This record gives sequence, C-alpha cells and structure tokens, in this order.
Amino acid sequence: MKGRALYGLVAEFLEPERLLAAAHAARQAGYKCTDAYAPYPVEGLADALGMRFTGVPLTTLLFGIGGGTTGYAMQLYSAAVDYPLNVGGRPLNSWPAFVPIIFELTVLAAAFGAALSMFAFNGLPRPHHPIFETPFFRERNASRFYLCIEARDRKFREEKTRAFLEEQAPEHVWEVREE
Amino acid sequence: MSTPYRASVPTPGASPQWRSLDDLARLEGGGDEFPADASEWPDALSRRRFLQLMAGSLALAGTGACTRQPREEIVPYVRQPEALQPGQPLYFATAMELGGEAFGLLVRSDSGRPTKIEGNPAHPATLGRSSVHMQAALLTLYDPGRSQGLMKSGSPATWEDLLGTLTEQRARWQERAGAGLRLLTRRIASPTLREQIARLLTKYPQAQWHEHDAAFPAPPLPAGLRLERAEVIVSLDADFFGSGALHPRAAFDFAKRRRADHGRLYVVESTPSLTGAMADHRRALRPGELADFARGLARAVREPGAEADPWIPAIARDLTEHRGRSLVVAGEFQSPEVQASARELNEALGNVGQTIDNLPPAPGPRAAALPELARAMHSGEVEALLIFGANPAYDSPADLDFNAALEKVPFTLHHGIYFDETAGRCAWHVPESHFLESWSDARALDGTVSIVQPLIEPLYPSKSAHELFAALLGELPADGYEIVRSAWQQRPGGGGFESAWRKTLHDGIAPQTGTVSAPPAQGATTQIPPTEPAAFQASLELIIRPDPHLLDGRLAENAWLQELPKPFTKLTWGNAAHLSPRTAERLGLAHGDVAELRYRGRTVRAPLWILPGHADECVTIHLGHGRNCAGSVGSGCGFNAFALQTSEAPWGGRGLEIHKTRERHVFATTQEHQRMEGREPVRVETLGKPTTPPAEAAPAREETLYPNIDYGRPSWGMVIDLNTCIGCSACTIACQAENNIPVVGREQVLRGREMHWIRVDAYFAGSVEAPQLLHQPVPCMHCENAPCEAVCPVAATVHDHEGLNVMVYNRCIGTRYCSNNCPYKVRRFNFLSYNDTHAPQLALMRNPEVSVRMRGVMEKCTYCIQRISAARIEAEKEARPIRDGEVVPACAQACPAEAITFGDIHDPESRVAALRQSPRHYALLAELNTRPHTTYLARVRNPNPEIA
Amino acid sequence: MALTAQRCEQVTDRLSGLVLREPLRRGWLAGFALAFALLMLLNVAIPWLLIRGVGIWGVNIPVAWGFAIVNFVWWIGIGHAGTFISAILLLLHQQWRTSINRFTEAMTLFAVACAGLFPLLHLGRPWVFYWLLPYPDTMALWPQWRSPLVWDVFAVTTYLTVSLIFWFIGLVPDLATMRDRAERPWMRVVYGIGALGWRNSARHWKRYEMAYLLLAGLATPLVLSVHSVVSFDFAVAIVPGWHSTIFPPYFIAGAIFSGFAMVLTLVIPVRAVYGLRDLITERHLDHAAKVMLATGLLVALGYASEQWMTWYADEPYDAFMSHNRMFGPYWPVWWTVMACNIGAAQALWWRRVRTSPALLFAVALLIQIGMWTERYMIVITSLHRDFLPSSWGMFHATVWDWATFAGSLGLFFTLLFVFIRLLPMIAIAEMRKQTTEGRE
Amino acid sequence: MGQIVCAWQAAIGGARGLRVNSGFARMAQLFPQYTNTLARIALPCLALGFSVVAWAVHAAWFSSYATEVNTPVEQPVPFSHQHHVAGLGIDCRYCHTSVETSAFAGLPPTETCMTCHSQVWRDAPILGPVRESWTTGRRLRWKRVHDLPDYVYFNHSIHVQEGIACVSCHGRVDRMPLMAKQHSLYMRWCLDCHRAPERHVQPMSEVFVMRDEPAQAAAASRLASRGELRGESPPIFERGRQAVREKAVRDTRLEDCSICHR
Repeated sequence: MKGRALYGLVAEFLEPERLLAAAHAARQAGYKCTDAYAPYPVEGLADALGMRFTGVPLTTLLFGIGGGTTGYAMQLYSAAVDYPLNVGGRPLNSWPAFVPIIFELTVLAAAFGAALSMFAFNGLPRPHHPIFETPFFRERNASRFYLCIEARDRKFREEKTRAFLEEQAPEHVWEVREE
Repeated sequence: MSTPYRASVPTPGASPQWRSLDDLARLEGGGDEFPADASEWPDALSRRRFLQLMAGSLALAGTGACTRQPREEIVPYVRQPEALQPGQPLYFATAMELGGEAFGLLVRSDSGRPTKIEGNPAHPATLGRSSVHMQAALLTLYDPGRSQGLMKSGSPATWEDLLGTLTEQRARWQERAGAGLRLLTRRIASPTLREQIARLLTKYPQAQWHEHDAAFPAPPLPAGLRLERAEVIVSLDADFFGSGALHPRAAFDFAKRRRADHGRLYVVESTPSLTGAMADHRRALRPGELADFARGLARAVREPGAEADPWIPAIARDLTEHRGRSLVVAGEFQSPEVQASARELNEALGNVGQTIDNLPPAPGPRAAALPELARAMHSGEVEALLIFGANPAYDSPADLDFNAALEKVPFTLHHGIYFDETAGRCAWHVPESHFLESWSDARALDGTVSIVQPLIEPLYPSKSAHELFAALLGELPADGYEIVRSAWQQRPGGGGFESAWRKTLHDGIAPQTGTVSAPPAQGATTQIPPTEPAAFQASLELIIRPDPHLLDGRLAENAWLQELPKPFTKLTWGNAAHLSPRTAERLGLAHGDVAELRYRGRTVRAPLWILPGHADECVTIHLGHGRNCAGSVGSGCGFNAFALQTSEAPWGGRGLEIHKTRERHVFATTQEHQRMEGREPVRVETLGKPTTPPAEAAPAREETLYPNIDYGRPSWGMVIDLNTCIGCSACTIACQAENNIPVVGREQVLRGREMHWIRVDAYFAGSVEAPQLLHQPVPCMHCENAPCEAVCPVAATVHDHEGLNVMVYNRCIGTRYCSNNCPYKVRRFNFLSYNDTHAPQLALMRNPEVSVRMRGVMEKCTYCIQRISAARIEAEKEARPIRDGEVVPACAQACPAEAITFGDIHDPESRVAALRQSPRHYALLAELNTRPHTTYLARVRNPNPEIA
Repeated sequence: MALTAQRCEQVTDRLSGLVLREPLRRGWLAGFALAFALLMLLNVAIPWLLIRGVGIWGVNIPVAWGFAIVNFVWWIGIGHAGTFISAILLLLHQQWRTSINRFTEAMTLFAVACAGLFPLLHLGRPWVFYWLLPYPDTMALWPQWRSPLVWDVFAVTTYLTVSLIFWFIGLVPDLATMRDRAERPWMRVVYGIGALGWRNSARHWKRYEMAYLLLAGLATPLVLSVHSVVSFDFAVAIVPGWHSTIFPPYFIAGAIFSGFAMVLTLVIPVRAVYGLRDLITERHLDHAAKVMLATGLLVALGYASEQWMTWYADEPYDAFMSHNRMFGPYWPVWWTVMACNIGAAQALWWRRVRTSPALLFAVALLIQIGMWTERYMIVITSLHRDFLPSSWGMFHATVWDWATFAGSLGLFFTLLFVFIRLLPMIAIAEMRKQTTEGRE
Repeated sequence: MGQIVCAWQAAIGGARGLRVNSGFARMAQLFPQYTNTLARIALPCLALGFSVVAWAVHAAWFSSYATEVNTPVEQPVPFSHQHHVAGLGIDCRYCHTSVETSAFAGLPPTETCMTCHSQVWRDAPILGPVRESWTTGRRLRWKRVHDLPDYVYFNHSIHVQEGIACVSCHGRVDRMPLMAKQHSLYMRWCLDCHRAPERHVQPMSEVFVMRDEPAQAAAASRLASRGELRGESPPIFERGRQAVREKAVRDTRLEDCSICHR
C-alpha cells in the first residue's frame, strides 16, 4: 500500500449520532474538504458538513419553464402559423386545447431537470472512487457510518487530523491512499 | 312475436312508434354479448392472404414510406384517336334493355373504359335519371364471374366447332321445316332481333318461339302512365316505382306532381312497397280482400251507394271529383279481374288518353309461353332448343319440371352472359356480350328506338344475340355492327342514311320514333279468376314476387345488388318470408325463426321476417335467391322461391302452411333498429296545416364559443326532399359506382361494416297495424362545426374553404375516433382490405378520379369532390364562377325523383339556397349545433278528410 | 455491536438476500411459465393483426372502439397505484409506503407499458403511428393538437418516462448495495453499472432526497393528469355517456381504486411466498384496503352523480343512454359493474375483511373485474346506441380480442416475475432508515 | 492495473459460474480509474448519437437518392429534350398536346415522332423502336420520370392556365439529354408554391419559354428556403402578384387538402 498518494483519513462509526457529532466537530475544527458516508440519509448530516444549497430545485424550475414554453410555442406555430387548417370551425389558436400538452411537457422537462441535475451536481456517474480503498468499506458501507477528511484540506496534517479523529471515538481510523 | 317489442326499451316521451326486432333476434341468435360465432379465425393461406401477409410484414418493418414504388410506365398510342384526349372523359349515348323495354343511357368512358352509367336526358324512359339496375349494369360488364368462353357439354370449344354443328342442324331443320325447333327468349326490346326471329320463323315455318321472363310477366307498368297529370291516384297493389325493375320515369313524373300541388295517392297492397311508402293513404289487404276492394271501388264509382268498407265511398268520391285527372292502376301481378276493374274505372272516369295511354305492341311475331314449351319437351316433340338469355333451369315454375324436360331434348344451346344453371344443362353454351360490348338496338315501350353502341371491345370471346342468330340462319353479315347497320338501312327513313345514323348514335334516340298512342284497347276480356279450391279457403295466402334488386335471379351475381339493402328490411345477401306481426303472433312465430313453407305439396325452408305494414294472413317471398350456380357471389345465399311457384298461379294464392323449425337465422341487415325513439329524424307534416315546430330548434348562429368562420362562395350544400324521395336506393349504387366503393360480403355486413357512403334509412311510424313507412337518404352532413374533425389526431379530416368536410385518406392512420364522434354515423372504415386489387377487370372499372382506399383508413361521402374539382378547374380556366347546377354529385344525378339538390348555399340565386328557405326545411339533429350543409325537406301527407 | 449498524446490517442482508441468495422456487417457475405462455399468445395475435388488419377484432360501425381501448384504460388505471403510493404518500409522510413502493412502482411501469401497446395496435395503419409526433416531415404537416388522442400520446409517454426516472433514482442506492454484496463478479459489474458509482456520500444523499422530493411533487399532478387526459378521450366527444364533465375525477378515483386492487392481488401472494409478513404487515393491507374503500366510494359517487345529472338535465339522449345501460341489450354489464365496484367494495368497511389476506384478495379480484367491465360499459354500451336509431348496432368480441387481452396480461406478469428475480422488491435504503429511525 | 485485468478475468470466470474467493470478491475498486471518464462522456455521447441518427434519417429522406432528383431515367429510346427543344426549338405543346386542356400533359403517339422521322434520321439505329412501333403498331413503353403518388390529383391544364411555367417544375428541360426530375415533388415542395403563388406565377407569354425561373421567383425560393418572408411580399413579387390578380387565383384555397387529394 506504500508509495501511493494519501487520499485522506476515514473514521468509522457504528451510530449516526456519533458521526453527526464528529462532523460538527470537524467543521468547528475548520476542516473544509470533508465528506461523510451513511447507509441512509441522516438528518442534518450534510449541513453539519457545511453544505449550503443543492442547486437541484433551481434547475428543475428552469427546465420546467423551458418545457412549458416550448410546448405552447410548438403548438401555436404548427397550428396557427405554419399550416393553419380549419378544424371543425375551431379557432386556430385553441389555447384551451393546448393546455394538456403544455402541462405534460412542463412535467417531463422538469423531471429530467431534477434527475439530471442531481446526478450532475453529485458528480455521478463515477464508478471509481478512492473511498472504496477504505478497508471493508464495501462490506460495511450499508451498515456503518464514515467521516472522511481529505488530504487536500488546507488544515490537513496527518498526525493532528488522525488525533482529531481519534477524539471522536470511532471504531477505526483508516488511512486511505489513492491508487 | 310481439313480446320482444313489449319487452323493449320504452323511451321517455316516445310517440306511438315501435321497432323492428332484428337486434333482439340477433341477441337471441348470438346469445350473450360475446358470441363465439363472431370469432375470426385464420383461413387457408390463399394468394390474397399471402399478399396481405407481405403487406403486413412490410408494415412490421415500418417501411410503409421507405419502400420505393416500382417505376411506372407511360404507354402512348401509336395513332391517337381524334376526339380522345388523355385524362379527359368522353360520353356516349347507348341503351340497355330490361323486361323488354329500352332504357336510354349516357355512359362515361375514361381512356376507353366505361366507368359510369347515367340516364340519357333525351330518352323517354329515363329522362336522364337512372335506377339501381342501370347503375349496377356496370359491374356486370367487369364481373370476373362472367362466362368467359364457349363450352360444349362442359368442356371448352371454339366458335368454328359451333358453326360446324349449326350447319348440320340447319340441314335437319330444313328438311323438317323446322318442326321440333324451339326458341326460348326473355322479353325482347331489339327490333333487329325481332326481325331476325321473324326471318327464322319464316325460314322454318314449323319452328316455335317462346318467351319467358319470370320478373316481367307484363311490360313494365309505368310506360303508359302519365303520373304527372294525375291528381288522384289509386294503386291496386301496383308498385309502379319498384315493380320488376325500378322505373325512373314513374318516379320522375310522380315527383313533378308532388312538387306542384302534391296530389293524393291511395295505395292498397299486401306487401309494403316503395309506392306504398309514398301513399297519403295506405291500406294493407291480403290479395283476396284486395280483389273485393277493387270490385267494390268499381261498383261505388258506377252507382254510389253504401259500402261495408268506409274507404271505398271516400276514394270513389275523390276519384269522381277528378274525372280525367285521376288514375287507377292495377299491379301486373294481380288477377285479370283486378286488372279489369282498374280498366273499367279508368274508362268510367275518362282517364284513358289523359292520364293513361294504351301503348302499341311491338311489331313482329308473337311468342308463346313457357308451359307449352315444357309440355312439348316432356312429350319429346322438341329436337332442338335454343335458349337466349333466359335461365329456365332455375327460374321456371316448379311444376313444369323443366330440368327433366331438358334431358329429353337432343340439341340444346344456351346463350347467356353467365354460365348458369341452364348453361350447365345445355349441350352448347355461348357467352353473351354485355350491352356495353356489342352493337344492337332497343325499343322503348312508347316506340322510341335507340341504337345500342359498344364502348369497349368484348373482354372475352363472347357473341351478341344478333351474331349468334346470323350464325343460326347462316346469314351474312355475321358481324354485330354490320347486322344492326344493315337492319337500319332497310328501315324507311327520310334523308341520307349516314347522317341519320350518326345523329341517332349521338343523340341516343332515333328521330320520329316514340309517343305513338294507340286506340283504346276495347272489350278487354274480363275472365273470371280461378276460384280457390275449398280446401285452401281457411289457409294462409302465399305471395310470390320478383326480388326488388335481383329480379328473378338474373342479377344474383351482381355483388352491388346483393349488398344493396332491400327496401324497409334493409336486408342484404339473402331473402326472407315476410309476414305481419299479428299473423306471426297468432302462429307463435318469431323474427328469425326458420320455418318450413308448405304450399300445394311443395316445401322450402325459409327464415321469417316480421314486417310491419304487411297484410295479415299472407306471406310474401321473393324470387331470385338460393341459386346454386351463380358463381362465388350469387350461389347459396337465400332460399329459392321458384320451388313454390306453379305455372297456373305463378304469383301465389291460398294453400300455404307454415311449420316452425328449431333452427334460427341471423339476417345480414344494415339497419337493426327502425323505431325513431321520439327523435324524429324524419319529419312528417300535413298538407295545409301549419308546420309543426321541431322538437329542439337549432341554436342561433351566434350561439357559439367559436369564431363564426365565414365561408366564401361557393359553399357547397345539399338539400334532400323527403317528400319526393321514394327510397329506391339508386343514389346508393350510383355513389358506389362513382366512388370506387367496395362490397364487403355477408359476413362483414353481419358485423356492421358495410361501406355505402349514402345509405337510405327506413323507419316505421304510427301504429303496428297501419304504420307509416318512411325513407331517409343519409350522406355525410358536411357539418361546419364538424365533431369528427376536432378529434382526429393527424388532421386527416378537416374543412376546406368551400365548406366541405374533406377526408384525406392518405393522411388517415385509422384511429376511428371521427366515426365515434359522428352523430350521423356516416363514416365508413376499411377494417380489412375490402378493395379487390387482384381482379384486373375490376381495376378497369374503377373511376380514375377517385382514390382506391387501402385497409385501415376511414372514408365517407365527399360530395363527389372529383366532380367539384373538375367544375372548378373549368370555371377558373374561363375565369368565371361555377354556375348553379354545374356540379352534380352522383347521387343527385341518379335520383329518379330529383329529390336531391346540390349547389352553393351562399349563392342567393341557387336552387339549394331557395330550398333552404322552405318552411319544410330542417337539419338532422340540429340541436347539436353541428351546422350541417346537408339538410332535409320534411315529408308531407295529404290525407282525405273522409278517411282517418 | 451497536444497535443501528446491526439493524442496518440485518435489513440489508435480508432484503438483498431475496435476490442474491434466493433459490429458484417452483412457485416462481410455474407462475413465470404461465405468464410466458400468455406472452407467446400475444406474439401470435400481434403479427396476425398487422397482417389482416383491425377487422380481426369485433369492432365495427357504430362501435368503432372495442377491447383495445377498454384494455388501454384499464391498464393505465392500474398503472396509477404505484406512483400514487410512492409520490403522494411520500408527500403525506405515510411511513408504511416504504414496504411496498418499490414493488408497486415496478407494477406501474409494466402496466403502463401494456397500456401503451393498445392505442398503437388499434390503429388502422399502425406502421404510420409516428405521424402522431411532431417532426419536420416531407408533407409539412403536424399533429392536430385539439385531439385528445395526441394528448394521450404525450400524457402516457410522459407518465412512463417520469415513472421510470422516479423508479430508477429510487433504485440507485440499492443497486450500489447489490453491487457491494453480490458474490459473482459479473453480477457486481452489472449492478455496478446501474449504481453509477453511488457511495452513500452524505452530500449525495442530500441532493438525492431533494430530487426525490421534487420528482414526487411533479409526479403527483402528473398522475392526476394522466387519467384526466385519458378520460378526455371520452369527455371531449359528443357521444351520450361520454360527454360528461365529471369524467376526470371519476376516472382518477377509478384508476387508484383498480390500481390498489392490483397491488393487493400481487402483494398478498408475494408476501406469503417470500415470507415478508413482518415487512408487509396486516397494517399495510389494512391501509391499502382503506384507500380502496375511499376511492371506491368516490367511484360510486361518480356513478350516482352521472345518474343525477342525467335526470336533472333531462337530456333525452343521455336519459335513453343510462336507461339503455341498465335495461338495454348490455344490461348484464351494468349490473356487474355495480355489483363489483359498489357492492364488493362495501365489504371493506369491516376490519376483519381488511386484515384477512384471503378475503381481501377475493375482494380485490372482484374489483378488478368490475373496473374492466366498467370500461367496457363506458366504451361499448355508449357507442352502440347513439343519436340516430338507424345506425344502432351491437359489438361482438372475437377470439382475437380475447387473445390480445390475455397476451397483455402475459406481458405484464412476465415482466413482474423477472423483476422479482433480479431487483430488490423492497427499497433497502429506505427500510434501513425506517428500521433505525422509525422506532424512535 | 494488473488487479483490474484479473478483475475482468474473474468476472468472465464468474460468468462461467466459478465461485471466486471472497477475499477477491471484496476487492476494493470494482471499476478502474478510466471508467470514470467513460461514464462521464457516456451520457453526452448518447445524446449526440441520437441527434446524429435523427439528422441522418432526415437528410436521407430529402437526399437525391430518395427523391431521385437529377438522376436520369433509362428510356427505350434515348430521347433528348436538349436536342429537340434547344436544338430544334420545338414548342412543348407540339408533343405534349393536352397540357393546356387536360390533367395529363400527354405523351406523343408514335405518329408524332414519325411526322419528322419518316423523313430525317430515317434509319438511325437508336430510332429502331420507334420505327418498329410504327410498323407493328405495338406501343412504345416510356418510363415515368415525374411520378406522383396515386392519391395526388395534379392537373396540368389549370397550372398552365394560371401561368405556372414549365420550368418551374420540370426545370431546364432544354438542357437535359435524358429527362431527369428537378424537384423532390414532395408535398412540402408543392406547398412552397401553393402558399405563395405570386413567386412563380407569370404572364402567359412566359409559360412555355425555356429560360431560368425569372429572377424574382428564384430569389424568392432562395429566401423561402431560408424560411424568411412568410406572408410579407417585397416589390420583386409585384409582377407575379399582378399576374395572380389577373388570373384570379383563389390563393386562400391553394392550401386546402381537397385541392390535390380526393
């Protein structure tokens, strides 16, 4: 395992509360490049890590608006401008009849917006990641809780950080190296 | 029988209207709503199936558009005929004969193919109108089932073989002066043919000519009638609209009178008929009672006195008040006694020469009847029998046992357009040329003569009657054209022959012929009718009539006529035994039961149709069905009524017994429900009375959320006058011919998939005992607020600027939503590939101006848009607006009563615009605010105050 | 070892085990074989349909829409339960949804897939279905936007897509778990590809929950819109019995009604076979049954108000239509609908019924039959007698109508059986959260 | 890296059903580094690929392969319009007699060919089929070049009457040794003119003249092809619009389905 760049130090916990506390502490201690791993979304964990906003809702909104407008534009152009046909004496711009498709396209686009932005901002898909180098991470990440302080953090000093983590009473503190 | 409609759904506020019961019959037949019999199993992989399979797999590949169509060819003439212009149709005058009468025609020819038949305006029998039979004659020409070659005892032979045999035969006839030589024909209208027959009879004095026409015992009725002059008409079972063949002239004249001052029509009949449906007073009487009625009427006119029947004095008074302007007509199927009463009445009322003409008989020899021939054949006197056109092996009375007699004749020859029952039993069969393929001439009953000129070379090695006769006589010329031409040259005619001949060909009628009125036939022998044997007194009466469409079966192979719904019953592909509800109830018979009809020792199995308005205690059956040698179309649908026909009483009589069987029959009918359910699709008003306000008036024009689109001019519309429409269905067939509408067959009709663009609905209003019979032709309404258009997902049906609801077949993907949303249900769908694209003959028949629809697309009435386009293009070339009456849809053109008017509804001068102002004018289902462009004029009754 | 980790481990191990360690059961095989046989039937029915044309079905004039549309509406209806459970109940913080949402979402997808099949098949010329989509063609033509059928195209595809996204996003963390727990490397690779490298990062979880919530918020109006649009196919038309403003709500209620019935018909056997009685408890069945009862009553209200409107409007065509439904030639249909959808549903008032799997199963089956028949009633008995008595007719279903219907059932169950074998049918991550936090 | 290789081997092995030791099964990285890049570009690639395919289909549809534009058609007799029209200056109507009166422009009967070729080129081998047809009376079978679908009802006479020049649709026939289509004849192409006839309509004197479409029409179609000037009408169309007025073309109807389809 030697000779490979250090990725960070990872503390392993059995209880979410511990992790949460540790995360807060890390933040207090001024660590920025941190991440936590939990088998399920733990209330307030991300905030504890200092995560402000996700960006997902805004994208969703924009996509939605975009979808809706294209929906109406498309129908108006094709039915009233490009090839105006007299359909059973109905007005060319029968906007009430256009509503369903406008709605559907709004929802469709918004849904894509939500999904895509979530993956994009999460940097997924990313099949390869150093955290998997953490011993037993694969066996345990579905049941245990991890706090990772990355080496690239300005305040990261291997001994001090390890000591800091040890204070959080983890099960283990692993040092994880890049491949 | 009446139980079903007792059990049927009572409608809120229903007027005393009731229903025919076929839908319940179906339910009983089909059991629950998922009957197994409706299932559709794959049949053997025929060639056609295979092609469909190919098409299907193409479809699977989704490459309907990707495949490039094979490169087409253009094949110009070597020498182009003058007058002919590629892409422009030509019209030729000719004539067809039916029942010994000529019907003048105007036939459209598209690049050498006759594609549409219309009446010839110059001809007295048609006046430019037409009938189902005239329209359907086109299909017969191209019918792939036609006899396509000369046959000797079942195996192909050549014309030369026949000529050889004939020379031998001639020698034999010569030495025996024609003894044992017999000739059998149908009624003949061709003077030239009569002359040829005359020559034959003079050449072989002992020879005999017999005439047998099962559909026309007498010449068609209307020829002598002047209906437009008659203010009061009494019909004693005289169906002058529909007897034998529908007669355009009768409807035309009658409609004229109706439009003028309506007049009054009394009809006394046993079976509901087209004429009966037009009556102001209709009375259903069994034939026996009918004779008494006629006798009573004659008596009442002679010396007015008390009558048991309240109708008689009333009608008598009405008649006597209209001396010389009235008319009494007896049906040609009625007993001589009834005929006599009618004649007596007309003479007494001084109608003869006024409203009825006695027509001169056609010149030439007289023919004997069939029974004599049969007797002679049985007794072995006949050595040679030459049958022209007739089909006695099928359509002769059962008691003659003609087939057995035919066995006894050594030399038999059959000349006919089909290889029918008789052809199969004759030594020789010569295919007959269709009248559109051959030269001939034809004489109308009033003496007008027309030349029958061909529009196309014979499709098969067939001969015309003239050519065959020439061969019989060993005469020259042998070619049809020469024969007819030389015959005409011999006739007296002023001026140069050539010019006269050309003029006759062009006009379709020979100058200075016709309208020769003969002196009144005096002392008509009133013979006493054969009194019924006592044994039969109590029993039911049988009424035998020709089928309204197939006649005596000669047209059974014509798919258009087979699928054309019959009047009132709307029955297709078969016939039934009709009887009145009350009689059925008395005998415990239900609609759709199959019963055994036993009549004077003979028996047939027939499905029962309970027909309101039918006289009690009698049963009507129609001839022309149940043929077993009528090709793939005509064979085996319906039952053969000739099995009950006897030569002494060919049109029925007493002595019928009905025995119910366990079997049930499902009728292929196009209209299952004939009660109006209080919705008044057909409005009836009484003459003089203020018009009854419609149930729901149409919303005012401004009552709409949509912009009121202002259609410019022209804005096409149609008005149908229900007061003159006789319900003959000529429009339906004309439309079918003009618009390449396919037939779908019995099984598909059973599924409710018929394709007719204009249908004729029939309703029964009023009491069960004496219902009023109503007709209503229903084409597409071309609604301005068309419900069909808004729901089409691909804009395959939209409005154009001329107010038409256009259907774009090539855009249609077949969701069928438009049909669901059409309140008039006038849209038709190609559920399977109905258009036979494999028979080359049918390809020739199609109208090149109308797309042939493929499987999976919707279609409907287009107002004959191809004709509109043609007119528009002509008008634009001349930079003028389209004239009123310049565009005539096929239905309007065919309609014998001119009940259909078409034109620009925004042109104040046009006839439609005028009709739309009529107080009788109304729109179907106006309350839906669909703003239809097809509208109706209400039916009017002119009742006699003394009756009812 | 501490409680949370232990619980998480148990849940994870057990649920992933359902896929990773589960032996091939005979019950599963039998069911799959049957479903697959039916699917093969569809495999015959569709080519024959394309070769011969829709004429092989019983459709005609006037009844131009038959089984195809009935099945379409029925399947779409069933497709509603899944999204309802996963989206609406999520917004309503109904914890109990967790046990069944994954399963019902899958059900939704398959049902909608089956539904989507029919409108295409019922076209007269299915090979030009793409004319329903807007694209620059050689004809310079566009779809006709006023037609509810075009709305259908958009509504159904949108619904399918969004449900798929929703379902997949829910799956991602579980796929990660499967990736990490699968024995066979190739399986781990396959699951790994699906997992997109999910690593349970807290920051990811945050965005994930946000997106999931937004999707739920979007799916909620969507699920309500889909059946409204489907109901427009009828409500927009002028046919008596179709042209009615109450259709949208009444269709949605019916959809959820039949959807939950399908959920129960599937869940009850599954929980028995896979021994999940402790995860999918009587409480779940009880809740589902209550939803069914509620929506059932809404449907009943729909029927009632339809009758009332007919009476109040005194519109002769509608009056005749409703009378014809009850006493006309198709009277058995109407009475079946009433018996199943109103009659049978009332049994759910009793807790006994709601909590006894057997009874509940029976009721659910009845309701599904009832809801299919209801669509039959709406489509066919309305069409067969409309305005002009002269054009009235009857509809007779053919063998091919039934074959196609059975075939679609085959497709549905085949997909479902495959799903049970390959993916965790209960959302693992959510169960982890619930088992640990749920108890507080 | 080596680890990865055996990961894949194992994967294949696993696929073969071998069970691999759990120590390996729990190997840290399942996917190598580069798969991140792969995964990142996968999605954009997918989107790109889809649009490329869509574009390709569309292009193919309008390509001359599909429309057969400018692909000369083999004929029984290699008749050269160039020679007869440009060279000899024969008027269109000499052969296409019914173009002014009928829907079908008309193809000359053999007779017409023989009016000259009984005198000139009497025994040119390429005219063999013509002479044969003349002597035997067997018709010549020409291959269709402008073949509209059967559900389209095009009428030559009205177009000529309204002042649509031959060149507008058939192109410079006088430069074609062998006849070839000049336009796709797609509905879209028809509509271009039906939506703005004034761009093509000309005075009668111009109709049968073989010269490039007048400047304004050419310019117009260029503009139109760029999707500009729908509705508005710069002065260059004045001539055309005047012709339209004279001819009283009801241009409101020219977009009706029923104008071409029945």
